[in-house]
Amino acid sequence: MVPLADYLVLSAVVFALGLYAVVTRRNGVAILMGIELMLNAANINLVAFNKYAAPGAVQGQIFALIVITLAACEAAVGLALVLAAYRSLETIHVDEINLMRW
Amino acid sequence: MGLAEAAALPWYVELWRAIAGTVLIFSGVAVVAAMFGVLLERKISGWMQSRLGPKHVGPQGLLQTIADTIKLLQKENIVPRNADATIFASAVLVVPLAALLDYVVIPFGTTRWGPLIFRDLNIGVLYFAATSSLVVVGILMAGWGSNNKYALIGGLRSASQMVSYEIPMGLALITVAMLAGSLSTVKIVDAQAGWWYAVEQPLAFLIFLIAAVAEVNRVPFDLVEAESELVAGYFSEYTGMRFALFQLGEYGEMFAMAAMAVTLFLGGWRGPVLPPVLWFVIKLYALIFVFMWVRWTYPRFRIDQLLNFAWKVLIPVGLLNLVVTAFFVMVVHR
Amino acid sequence: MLLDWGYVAIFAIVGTLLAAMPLLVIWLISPRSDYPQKFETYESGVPAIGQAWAQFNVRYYLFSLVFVVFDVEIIYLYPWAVVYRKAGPVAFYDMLVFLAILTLGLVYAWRKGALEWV
Amino acid sequence: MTGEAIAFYGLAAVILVSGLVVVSSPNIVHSAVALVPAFLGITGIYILLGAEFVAGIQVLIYAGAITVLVLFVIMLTEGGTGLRQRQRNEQGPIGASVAVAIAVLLIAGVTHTTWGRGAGTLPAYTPGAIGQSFLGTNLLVFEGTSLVLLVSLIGAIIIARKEE
Repeated sequence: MVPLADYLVLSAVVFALGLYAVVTRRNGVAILMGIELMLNAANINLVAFNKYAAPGAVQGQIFALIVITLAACEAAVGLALVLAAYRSLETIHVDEINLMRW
Repeated sequence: MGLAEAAALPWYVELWRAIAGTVLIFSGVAVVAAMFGVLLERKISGWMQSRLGPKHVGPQGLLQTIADTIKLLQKENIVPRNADATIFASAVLVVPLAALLDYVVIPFGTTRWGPLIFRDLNIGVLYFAATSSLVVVGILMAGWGSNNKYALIGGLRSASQMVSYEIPMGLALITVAMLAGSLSTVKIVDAQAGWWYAVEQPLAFLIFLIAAVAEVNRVPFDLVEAESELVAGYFSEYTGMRFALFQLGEYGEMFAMAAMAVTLFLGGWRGPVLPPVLWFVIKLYALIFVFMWVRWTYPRFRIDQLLNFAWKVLIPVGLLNLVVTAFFVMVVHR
Repeated sequence: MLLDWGYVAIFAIVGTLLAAMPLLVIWLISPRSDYPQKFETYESGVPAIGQAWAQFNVRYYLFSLVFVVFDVEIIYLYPWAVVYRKAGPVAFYDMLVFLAILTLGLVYAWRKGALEWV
Repeated sequence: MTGEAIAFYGLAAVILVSGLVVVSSPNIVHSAVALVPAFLGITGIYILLGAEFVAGIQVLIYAGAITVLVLFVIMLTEGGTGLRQRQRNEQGPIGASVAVAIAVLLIAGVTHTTWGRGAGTLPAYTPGAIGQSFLGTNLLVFEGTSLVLLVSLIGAIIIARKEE
């Protein structure tokens, strides 16, 4: 059987990949894709802990479902924000969206 | 395949069983659904328009599609200069594969050793919904990868149409799953030992059929391909065998939808006298005939009518149907 | 259960290989030409102007936005449907509240014209 | 090596390779398309962990819905591949080192902890178990999600619609 630590290491690496995208990408959509990867990494953890630490219940899986729900909401609202920014500022590169900076 | 669940088969036997089942289903879909389906479509179209259809290759034109396939094999394989080669090439595999994956959960019949199904998954119905939603990604990839205006418009239209009709289809699936108390397709067929769900749930059946026609982009919902305005929609740029693979995906998806409708609403393989597999095939082809009949009966929708129909008719009706059914189930049970 | 999904995995892998086989065949036998106009984008015979990769209308986004929200709502109904027959009337009222809130969303989207193709 | 281990390492390879494409491809559409194999690989991981239902949802929502949404927005804004614009800001080296540092820290953390094993076995039929808990202990979750979804639907429509 694959040990729990392997799943956690996998999720840590996926999380780091997502973080890298969030920190270095300029494109708003690409940043959102990085966030999706990070949420997925968290989900791997939740489901893995469900199996290894509390197999009798399905709490971990339900938590993962909630995270998926919130990820969908985040994608819908986040991408709507990107569209709105594109419409008024004609750019989706977050470092060019600096109206509020002085 | 899903026959007697022998617990302790050695792993290589399981592996070979799985590979053999896959090859069987793949060739079945390629020959029965795609090749024979195209022929049937042309014959029935001909019959409805008082003409003969293909006639010259083989007896009564039976070998027409084989001749077409051989022709397509010899065609040149063109990748447009402006296209995105990676996405253009991989879309070809995504669409037929997503259609093929549907067949994993379809019970084709039953034998002495148990139902004839590739695998009776616990989440069968959900699996079906999930795999058929993957087709959208393949279509968007094809439309965008071609870098062709017709293809991209076709892909975008197709995507918004298919996602819109996924919701009513999901509502119909949930209504059936609620009545049967299970997501497994075999259990759903078993639950129809008394009445078919088409009799108990005519509305859900209708919603499923309409959504199925829309999901496979057929007339009257074919404005994705709309040959008079968009050439061939998302596969305008595909030639030869790649075009044939898209056809395989399309017909495979159509037969999968019809087979799922048979499983969920028409009692699957159930029927008197005749062997179960034959019953399944009869019902399947009856539904396929209905699809083709609809094709020559209704004109094409406009995109606003199409989306309005999904969001303002089918979804409210589906929701209402779900609530009313749930209410009756509760009353009957008390 | 893992055995079931092992079968599905093999189905996916073998299916991909089988679907890729005709592509290999045409790579081996299909004719090739270097006639440059064959590789032009097809636009009914007229030379294509510009790229297809231009911007499209926001309407497509509004529909997919409403779709994502409803798709998520529907996934919560699957587990509910499985247990409904065994559960008491509580399950019915739960679902009613759930769907009432969902319907509010539909009505809002309808009233605000997110479902209009204009 | 058992079948489970082979499956796990195969899936991990798929996830990591496509994840790398997602974060590093200069072509934004390639990034978005590469999300699909990454999500499908994670689906496989859920199945290995006995969470069939979550796996189905993962394909339906992530691969079938969110990817489509992302592709739509790319086509609506950038229109093309994004190759003409610079995709990366000037924080590349810092970002990389932060990501690597966090990965190392997390990996060191999880490998040096002894994780307790819970007793019991997973329920054989996860959709049923999840449904039961939605009607019992997690009732509020069930109703709450629809509220969250309603709010985000309203918010997203307000933001995305053109103002009259």
